[in-house]
Amino acid sequence: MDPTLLISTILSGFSSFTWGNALMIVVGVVLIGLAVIKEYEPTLLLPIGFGCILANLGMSAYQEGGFLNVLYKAGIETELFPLLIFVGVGAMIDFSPLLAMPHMVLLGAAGQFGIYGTLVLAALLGYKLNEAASIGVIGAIDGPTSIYVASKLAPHMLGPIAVAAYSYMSLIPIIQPPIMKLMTSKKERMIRMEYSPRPVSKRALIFFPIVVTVAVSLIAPAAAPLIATLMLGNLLKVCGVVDRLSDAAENAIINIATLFLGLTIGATMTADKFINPATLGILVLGLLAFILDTVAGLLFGKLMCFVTRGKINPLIGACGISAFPMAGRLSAKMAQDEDFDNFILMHALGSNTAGQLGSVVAGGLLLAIVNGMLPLVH
Amino acid sequence: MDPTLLISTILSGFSSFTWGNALMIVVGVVLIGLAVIKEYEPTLLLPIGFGCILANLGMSAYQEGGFLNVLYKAGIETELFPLLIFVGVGAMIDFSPLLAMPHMVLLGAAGQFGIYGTLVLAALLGYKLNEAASIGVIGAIDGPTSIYVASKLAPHMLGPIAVAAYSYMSLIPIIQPPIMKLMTSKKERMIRMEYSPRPVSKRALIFFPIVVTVAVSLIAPAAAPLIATLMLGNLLKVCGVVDRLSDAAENAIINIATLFLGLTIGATMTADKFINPATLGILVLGLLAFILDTVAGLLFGKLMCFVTRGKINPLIGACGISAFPMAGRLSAKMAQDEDFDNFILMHALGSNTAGQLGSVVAGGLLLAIVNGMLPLVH
Amino acid sequence: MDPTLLISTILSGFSSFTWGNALMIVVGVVLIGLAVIKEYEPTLLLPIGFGCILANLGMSAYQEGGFLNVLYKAGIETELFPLLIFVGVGAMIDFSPLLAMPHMVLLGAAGQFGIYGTLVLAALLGYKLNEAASIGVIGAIDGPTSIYVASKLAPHMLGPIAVAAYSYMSLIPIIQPPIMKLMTSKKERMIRMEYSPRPVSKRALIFFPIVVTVAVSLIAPAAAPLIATLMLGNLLKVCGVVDRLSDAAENAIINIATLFLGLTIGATMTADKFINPATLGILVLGLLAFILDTVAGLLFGKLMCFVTRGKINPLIGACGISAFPMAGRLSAKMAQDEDFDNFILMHALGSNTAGQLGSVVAGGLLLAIVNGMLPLVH
Amino acid sequence: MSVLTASLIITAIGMGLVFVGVLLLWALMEGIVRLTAGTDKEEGEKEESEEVKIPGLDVRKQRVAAVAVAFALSVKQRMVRQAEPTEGNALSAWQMVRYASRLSRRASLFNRMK
Amino acid sequence: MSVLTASLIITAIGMGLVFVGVLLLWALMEGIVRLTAGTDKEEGEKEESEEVKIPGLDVRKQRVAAVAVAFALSVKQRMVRQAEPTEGNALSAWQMVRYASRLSRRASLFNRMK
Amino acid sequence: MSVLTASLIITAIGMGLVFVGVLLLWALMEGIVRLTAGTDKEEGEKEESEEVKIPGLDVRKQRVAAVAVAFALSVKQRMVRQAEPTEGNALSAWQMVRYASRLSRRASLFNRMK
Ligand code: NA
Ligand code: NA
Ligand code: NA
Repeated sequence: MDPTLLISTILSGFSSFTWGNALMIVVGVVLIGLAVIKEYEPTLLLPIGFGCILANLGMSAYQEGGFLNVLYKAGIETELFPLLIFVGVGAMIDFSPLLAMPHMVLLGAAGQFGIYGTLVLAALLGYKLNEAASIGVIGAIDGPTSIYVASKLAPHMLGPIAVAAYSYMSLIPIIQPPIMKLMTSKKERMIRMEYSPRPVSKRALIFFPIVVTVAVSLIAPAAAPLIATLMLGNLLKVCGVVDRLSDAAENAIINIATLFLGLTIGATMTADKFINPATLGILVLGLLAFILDTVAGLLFGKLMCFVTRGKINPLIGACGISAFPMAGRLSAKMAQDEDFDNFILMHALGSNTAGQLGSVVAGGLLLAIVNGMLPLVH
Repeated sequence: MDPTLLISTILSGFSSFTWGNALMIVVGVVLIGLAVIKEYEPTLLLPIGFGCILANLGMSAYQEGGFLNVLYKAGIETELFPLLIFVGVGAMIDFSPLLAMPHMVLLGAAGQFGIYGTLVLAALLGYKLNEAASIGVIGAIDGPTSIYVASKLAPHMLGPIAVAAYSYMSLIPIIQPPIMKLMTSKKERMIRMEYSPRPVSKRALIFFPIVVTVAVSLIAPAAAPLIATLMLGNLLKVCGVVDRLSDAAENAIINIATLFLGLTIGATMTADKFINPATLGILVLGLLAFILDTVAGLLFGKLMCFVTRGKINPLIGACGISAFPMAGRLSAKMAQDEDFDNFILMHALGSNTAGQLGSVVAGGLLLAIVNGMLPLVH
Repeated sequence: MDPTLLISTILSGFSSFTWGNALMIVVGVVLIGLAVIKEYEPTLLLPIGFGCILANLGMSAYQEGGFLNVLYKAGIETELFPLLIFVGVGAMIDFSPLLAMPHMVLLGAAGQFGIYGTLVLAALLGYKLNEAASIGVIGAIDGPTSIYVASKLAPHMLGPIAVAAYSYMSLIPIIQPPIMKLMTSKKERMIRMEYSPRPVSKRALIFFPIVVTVAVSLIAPAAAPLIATLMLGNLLKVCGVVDRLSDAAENAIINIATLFLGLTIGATMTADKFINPATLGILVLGLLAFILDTVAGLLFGKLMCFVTRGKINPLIGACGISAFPMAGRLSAKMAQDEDFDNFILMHALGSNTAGQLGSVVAGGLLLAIVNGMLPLVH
Repeated sequence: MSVLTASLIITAIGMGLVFVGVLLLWALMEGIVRLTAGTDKEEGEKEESEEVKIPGLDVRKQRVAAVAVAFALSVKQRMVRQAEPTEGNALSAWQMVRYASRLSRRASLFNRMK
Repeated sequence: MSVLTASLIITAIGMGLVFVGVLLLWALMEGIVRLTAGTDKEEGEKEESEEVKIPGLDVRKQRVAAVAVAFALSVKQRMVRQAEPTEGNALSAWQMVRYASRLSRRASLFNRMK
Repeated sequence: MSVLTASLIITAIGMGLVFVGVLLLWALMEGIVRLTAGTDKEEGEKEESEEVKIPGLDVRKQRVAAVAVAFALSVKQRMVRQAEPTEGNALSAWQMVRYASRLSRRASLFNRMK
């Protein structure tokens, strides 16, 4: 009998544990702390934090045969988890403000500039094209879109990208206001917008998800699964005849998918993959992406204000970035802070849902164009 | 750099789009319309319709690696989805009327003639044996049974078969009444049936699903998974000690399985598989299967009326076809239309649950016999 | 045409049916009877019983391509089902009594002696080491732990081990009291315990699952997935910010996993695997494991009583075996039977949750040490 | 053998076996119901014993009161049910069935009382 | 081609196509809303006919009564909603949106009445 | 090595390590509870400040009123709980535990008040 072997088997937990693992466990605890104390997107940051801890205790998503590896293969490699989350999100989004004011959809395009701006910055810093694009897609400011695109282009970066996407998304009330104040005058922020929407029939609400699915799938086929699942959830909700299914989408499906997505994304954050300069770059560039989105959105808002001779409050440009519904609520609040009777929430939500659509379209186009360019880059 | 390649990558959504795809998208929209406006089995026809649209936008169930392909392999190739639906259906069926009047079970045999009659018709029209049998099983008038059998015998026909099964099932209130009026006299329809059932103990309700599972698995082993899951759901419900499990069966499990089954079945309906004469044949023959079922059921009802010297209302023969509980309710309504005080609902439901059992038995036997005959047919 | 072949195909259900199958169906009916009439752990014994019936009607977990084989591969081979059950169990356990009286945790170690004692007994009876260890783990008196360890060491014994674990667990109110009365004096059972717990802050309740996960994963890495999922569930509950996720854990996830786990475990109980002397040995040794656990727990309770000069009621030693919360409730009841005003429930629950932790630790250590020893045994 | 011949043979064997199977089910159901008949009696007796618990009222009046209470409860129950959200025709069909099954149980109670 | 050149080309094409896509969505939305305009009319008429059903009260009083009832119901509803467990900021954000959407529908009703 | 020898070695190592593990858990729990002690204080103070908000009543009467309200609420809650469907012994065991845990929290409140 060889007692050394036996002892080493028993103590394998300690022998494979590194300082890097300990550091990552601290990172996991910090993420859980942000979720619990600050309530920053807790439904995602808490499972990500816990998954990060597990990844550094021998239960990573890459450990063949481990339960988190099973979940990773079942839901991340197949892309099912982000898509199932989108089914639930679709069932919770109300597109009627956007349908009532369709011109708002333009704001959803401007707010995607951060994706491309960050791509260029990342290229300047020397990242490879697939990596630079994956970092850029943090600028979609939409968890499932970021995860979907990154898992296709640079799966080894999934962890930090998801952490950046969800952390900054919950930091929007801290990131955006200074930029808003800097870029708009008090007079601009006080612009009131009349809200006399066209009536939107139930039939329009039902046609909308079908038409959008067809149109976006043709323009940006790489975004097709994302838009299809988002619109499926919306159709289940607005049609009003399949309450059982929309209930399943809004509850069992999205809750289970969110828990498993968070855990498995967290479980990719092993010390050897996470602790390196690239991660720091991702976190810094991700923040820049958010800022560029906001700046571009506000500039476009100011343009629309100029074109309409002051009928558009530029603040609603800042919520064309998606991050539904936090961004919309924030823009409305900023306007109300200047003038308590200025109620622009409906316009902000129109712009915000436009941003949600724009993010998916921009993410899908990015994926397609990068895939088309990759063979040409040396 | 080759800009042509890049452009073709970006425009791939348009370049692969055909007139056939456009036509199938219209078909999908029509199915959604039937679900939303007419409320024809919306929980299935709406996901089928949406899946059909996706299939023709590059997201078919056959596209290797696509999310609907993942779901297809997970739930249709393994047959899990129809079986999980049956667990939920079993938890919703009440077999006590049938147990109180066991002779009703005979009506559940006659109402399966449509399966075999349609098989012969399809053979006459030149379909192969496996295809003819898959078309015939539309006559089971039971979604999961049809999908289970067809996915084993002729998976390329799953789409039109599922569409036929669920569409005609929701058209029962339109298909059956003219046949009923044509084949029965007013006097027959006015026959009243005494309802003085034997008391059925709780213990009998608990033994029933177990005994049926054993018996049917021995007689028709090919139907075993179908009957086993149906009876499992029923046992969870009637035993009264596992409310958590019967609740899961009736809600989370059946809702999620229904949504995914509908989507993936719809996602098999690509233009190249659906637009051909065979599909038209399936739709016409499926309707004939429903009519043959009804005719055979009514004839058997008349026979029972004759044998019992007028104590059986022949109308209850028409609901031996399964399609629980619509068919049972319709027969009762037809009787009440002639005489408002004629309440035959309990007998109709007994016959109807018998039809549910008979459909599974007949479907399983068909599968077994066809598999035994296939090597003998040239 | 060869009619013999056709007939044999059709009658295949009967031709492959053996007396052994018939006997196993009776076993399945008995298990369902225990679940329904005696309410012995019905949520598990009822699906196990039904799965056992199906296994002997051609639908075993080993039949390649069958639906129970699909579920077996998806949830037992990957260990997902027991782990998902633990996520739900964790969300239902309250560790605050244990945190208020941390010394109670010692009782959770003593109550694991049955695991190792039974291992020795099984070795004496000639079982192989992996089999003996799998039988021993019945002494963990914790379904998921037993199934997790047995599925890694001796998957062919899963059926009888799960049946023993869950049956005896529900028989605790019958197995333990005689041993308690035999081993303790009336005076000992009447010992009152002061309950003046330290206040436990919400922050402590949140740190607890994280710290335990890290510590146990390092000491007993083989138990890491079990403790991680148990603690994940607990964290979801106590953190208070992810009600959606803890609701999913406590309901949809645990209910579905329990139903599927029971069915598939039952579906391993085919006649050829179950009807043999080894099964009888498992059932007898499993009972011994329960008795040894209780005896060791009580002896340790008496030791603590002696050391603290009569301040500890030895009865709470008997609930250090896990089987949360039945064992804790039973100990409290035994004390109250002697003296109606003796309320030791809080201490009993502290000891009981300690037993839950101890079981997982002991199970994981057993797995690791046996894996380390297997190459050395001839 | 041609497909048509095969299909005719399948029809003959298939419909034959369906009837055989269904007859077997009939026999089994008869067996189950007869072997378990009366097993619910104890509960029935308990219910009856509950019926005579209210003191100071003769049995007839109590029965009347019981019927009144039952009626009130059923009306209340129906109102609650009607307030539930219905999901198209599908659900209302299932409701019909549940209602019918309740009727059925009531009917078998009356039969036992006779 | 260098990564930087590629990224600049991607930015040009990408932002261009995003705007093209968004303009297309605008056109489609205009189309959908215009083509389906007025399809909810029948329901609106039904609601109005319900309004005048109570006999023995002139229309103005009825409208007042209707507003009062609606107000009472809305207060009740809000109380029920407040009693629901809230899940951190996330849920309350969604609630805000639902509330806003209700406001929106009310607003479009007023527009139609004008 | 024979299976029996191996099993005896495993028992010795296993039980030893179980006790080591459990002692470690004890130490960790002590650490957690001590390091976080008092972190809930602010909430406790808030509760107390709420206690004295009702104007025009001396503190003792208010405490009596508070106890009365708490008692009424607890009775009501218990009635609601009893009306819930129970799932065999299993659920009632869990209910017992939850009830006990509520007791425990109340007890620790009393301790703090002392
Ligand atoms: Na965006
Ligand atoms: Na049928
Ligand atoms: Na134990």
